[in-house]
Amino acid sequence: MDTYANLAALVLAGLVGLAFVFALYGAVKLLAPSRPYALKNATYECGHDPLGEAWVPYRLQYYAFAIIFLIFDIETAFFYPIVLVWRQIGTLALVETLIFVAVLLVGLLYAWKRGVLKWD
Amino acid sequence: MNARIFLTQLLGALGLIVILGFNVIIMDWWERKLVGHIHRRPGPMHTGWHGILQPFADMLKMLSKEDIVPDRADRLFFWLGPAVAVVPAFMALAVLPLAPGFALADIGNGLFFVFAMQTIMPFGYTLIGWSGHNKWSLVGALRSAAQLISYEIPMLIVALGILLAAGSARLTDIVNAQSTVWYAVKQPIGLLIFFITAVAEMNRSPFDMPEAESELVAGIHTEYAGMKFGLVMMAEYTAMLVGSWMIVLLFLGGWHLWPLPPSPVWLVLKLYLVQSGIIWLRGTYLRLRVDTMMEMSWKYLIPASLANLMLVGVLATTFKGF
Amino acid sequence: MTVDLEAVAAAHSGRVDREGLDPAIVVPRETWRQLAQALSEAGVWFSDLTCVDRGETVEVVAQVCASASEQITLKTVLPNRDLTVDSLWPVWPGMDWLEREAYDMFGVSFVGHPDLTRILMFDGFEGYPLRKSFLLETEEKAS
Amino acid sequence: MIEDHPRVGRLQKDAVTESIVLNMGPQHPSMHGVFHMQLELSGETILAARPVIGYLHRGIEKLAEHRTYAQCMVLVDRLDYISQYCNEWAYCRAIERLARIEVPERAEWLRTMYAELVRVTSHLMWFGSVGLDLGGWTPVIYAFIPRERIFDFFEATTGSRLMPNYLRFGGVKEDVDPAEMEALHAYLAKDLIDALDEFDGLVTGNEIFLSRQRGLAPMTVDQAHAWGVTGPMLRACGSTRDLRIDTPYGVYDRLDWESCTDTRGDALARYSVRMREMRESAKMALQCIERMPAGEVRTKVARVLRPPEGEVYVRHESTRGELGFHIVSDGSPKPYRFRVRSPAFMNVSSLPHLCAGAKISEFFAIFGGIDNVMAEIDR
Amino acid sequence: MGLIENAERPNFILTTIDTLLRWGRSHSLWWCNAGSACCSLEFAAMGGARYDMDRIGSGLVRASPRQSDVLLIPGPITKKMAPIFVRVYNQMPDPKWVIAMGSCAISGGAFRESYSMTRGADTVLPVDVYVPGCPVRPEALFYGLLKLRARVRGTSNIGLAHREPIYVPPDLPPEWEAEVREFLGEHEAC
Repeated sequence: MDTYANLAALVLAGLVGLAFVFALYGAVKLLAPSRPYALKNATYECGHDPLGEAWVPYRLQYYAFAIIFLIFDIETAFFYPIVLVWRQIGTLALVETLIFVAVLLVGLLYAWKRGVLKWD
Repeated sequence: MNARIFLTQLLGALGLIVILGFNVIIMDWWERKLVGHIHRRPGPMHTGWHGILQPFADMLKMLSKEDIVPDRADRLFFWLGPAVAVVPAFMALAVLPLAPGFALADIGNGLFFVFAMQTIMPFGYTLIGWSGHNKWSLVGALRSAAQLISYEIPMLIVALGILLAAGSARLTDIVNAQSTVWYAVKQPIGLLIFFITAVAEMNRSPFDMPEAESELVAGIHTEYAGMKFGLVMMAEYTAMLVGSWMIVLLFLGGWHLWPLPPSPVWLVLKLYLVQSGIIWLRGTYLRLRVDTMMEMSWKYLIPASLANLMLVGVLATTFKGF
Repeated sequence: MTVDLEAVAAAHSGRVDREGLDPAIVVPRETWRQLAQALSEAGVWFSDLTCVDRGETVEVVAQVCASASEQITLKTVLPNRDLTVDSLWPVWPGMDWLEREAYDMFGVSFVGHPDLTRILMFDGFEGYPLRKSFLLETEEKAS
Repeated sequence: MIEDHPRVGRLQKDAVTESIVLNMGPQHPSMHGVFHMQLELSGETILAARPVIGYLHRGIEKLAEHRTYAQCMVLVDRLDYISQYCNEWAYCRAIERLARIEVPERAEWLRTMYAELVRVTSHLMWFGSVGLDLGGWTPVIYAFIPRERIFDFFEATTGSRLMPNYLRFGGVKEDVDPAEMEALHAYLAKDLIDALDEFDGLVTGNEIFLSRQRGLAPMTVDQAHAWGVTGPMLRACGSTRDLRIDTPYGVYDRLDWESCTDTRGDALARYSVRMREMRESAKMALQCIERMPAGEVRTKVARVLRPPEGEVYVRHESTRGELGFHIVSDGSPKPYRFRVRSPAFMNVSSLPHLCAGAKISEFFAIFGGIDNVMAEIDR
Repeated sequence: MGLIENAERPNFILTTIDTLLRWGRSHSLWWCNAGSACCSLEFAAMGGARYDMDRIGSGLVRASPRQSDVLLIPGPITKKMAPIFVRVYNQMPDPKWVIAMGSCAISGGAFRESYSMTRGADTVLPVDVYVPGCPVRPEALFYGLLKLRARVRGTSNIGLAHREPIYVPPDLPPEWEAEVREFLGEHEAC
């Protein structure tokens, strides 16, 4: 139902955006002075030598957040069909979504009780 | 025939860049003036009439600033980071209509395309924060990733409520469905949740965790100098434009102002009213603590948005007007 | 809750020095921590600790408060060649930074202190600035 | 936590997540001055904290031994550069007690008034930095408006906004111009109270602020005594120690005011104690202006003061706590030993205990509550 | 490398671009605040409602040196703080300036003969504007900023790379010579 021209326009917008960004980089290459030396390129740590590495396996617990996000993102994906035909089905749609949401809220409550949702 | 379509679309895309640049310039000036007046001080006054040329001065300075790439940084992602933050926000602009049907690509499910682009932005912010090999920006990157993904879900669920009421995901249909009564009137809870999550998606004031000046020095872009920092600011202003444009389209009835004839002027007016409100938030509120911010989304906003969806469903089936 | 100075001083083989503006208990170096321990059990809390360089001896002076209004000074005299004294950190944890500053400025080393390092000067600095023997640049040029 | 789940727990033990050591160094937006803190973080929780000070150590105590007593007044101003009149007054009291100098009645009233006015400006500066630490840009700018007005009064009467050098042994430099006093009286009575109410509305009533401050880093009275903490932080834990009441000096016993205390001992208590103290100090300054007797403001003192040989330790209630001057004199016009007991030095030494286990954003709420001045800590 | 800095002879296009860039730079000088002592209060007062440095476009105090143009030294530089100032100055991107604020930063001020003080900021960093005063009044700092703006706008950058004077501090204190020497070392080649 959407002509390919419309979809192609999106890709074109992306490419134009990327071109705009790299055009800016080129302008900076032309206009800005550049005099790199070791002390200038050192990582900034409030005026000190950085202690240790920054890319360490930082906090495993944040990985749990990503998983829960995936679950709920896919949940919203499943809502699309119900929402479109909600008016025709009427109260049956409400019962279905209530069951669907109840199952998912159990998952959320479980995560809440296990303390996964605490960001520390 | 394809060549002509291609040329018109190319022109449209360049027009989008003009819109983006125009918005960055207006917002950069307007934010410093409005926050200044909130602080009872005049704000930029001496660069052009009332500081109107201030954004150009900032842009020129950033263009002519040296571009530092730290030696321990990951060079590819260091260059790519700002691009991955700006381009999705810019592509989302392609779908947003200024007038009925007047958008670069008014596709069937415009609503979901905007949210798809909003899901890519956490990549951009995380790349920016992670690639600089700086402990401050690493903490900022993880915070921004967590914040953006957690506030994505309530936003989607509330948008489903609009989809349910309007019946189609094409943005022009959604706006035409609000020709007389806006959805802000029909779904006030939805508007409240959508506004909170939109402010969180833009990393604006009460939720500006990633760029928490007072805590993480300069947050995710601690290592970014000159134009790359300018690009991150541009990404922030574009995200703000997309966020407030969505609020206006979904809830405030786009170009409709009921007794008066519909015209894009109302849309732009509402757009800059919403953006001024967001700047006003920056003048008054302090920053949320990170864990209360995360809890707010998972424990309060998601259940509330699900309840809002149910409510809209029930109202849509019982009353005809909804 | 006034502290009977004479009794406390006598208990720790010290004496009460009254001719100054405020009464001061002067004890030998050995009973310095016991004196502080006794006063701390009597509910006295500390206010300050510092040193005064008297040429060949260094006085360690501690100001403590018996009550909100009553102020007592505790003193002990250390010979110049051997500046060590028991640390009061076990009695009052707040003494930690005060003793580090006394070490940094005077070179008095406190036995039993958890982390006796320089607190004010940078690490590569030699000498103890507040000693009378430490001359400023202007004095070195003059003398 | 998820770690102790049987299946996931095993995964957690194999994949060791390291903590990172972070330099919250001297050049940092919300380190008041040059304070350096080394934090060990796991996630955003602080496992261990080690403060490093000394970046502003100018050796004031050594320089004071090479200056006459009157010249030391310049150094005393630069100790705690936010509440200058408190430093000057404490130093004058120490020398006056050592050299047994009488202070006329009007000078005592003037000194009390200036000390309370500078307490208001110091707490305003603290209120601004609390807002800045918690992410709000507006409290700083709003707090500077009444502060500038009070600085105008300081400049008109004593000559300089920040470093007045106004007190002398035996009184003050010169009398105050009555017109300025009337203008300040009008300002303190109405506009300052409106400004303080506006700040309450902006920050104290702000739900985000309350959720960040409530129950943060609690401290009990005997912990405070063990760490040597004094001043508003100590009074926030429930103690009633206030040197203006315990060892009355100036005219504090003749003014009707009450010392502000709180019992919770957490960051919110420290905040509310200081906010109330601002109102009390404004009230006291008003009474001083109204009831100040006439009379000369300075007694005759020798140009080069030679106090008798001896030692004195004077305790003074400065804005941050108990400011002590321990001066040893050997009869010469220069002090033999010039020791300053800095309240902020002891308050900051309690920081590692308070912020262990807190998060990064909580650390700044705690650090804002300690209200330290690096110049006084490092001397 | 910058088109302008490396040009041998100025021609019409370069001078117009250079003037435009200098106008932009002079109108948006962002601060990097190493906030040390009494003068930092007067700098904060200058950002407040009465003096408001934002009216000339330099209201943003960027915490990270990467995004700032002007390094403000509002107080004494002690020997413990000197290497940190050197490192922060070096980590700033290139068109950068330094304002030494207050007599402590200019010459050591009231604490000149102290054992832990350097005799002013120019023993450590190349200083562009000296603002005398103890403490410096906000108006004086504002005047210093205007002077810096005039200089930024006035000096032409064409061919700057060939003739930028290599800055050597007069008496290099021994403690952190390696760091400062490293800063100077790379410059010799350019």
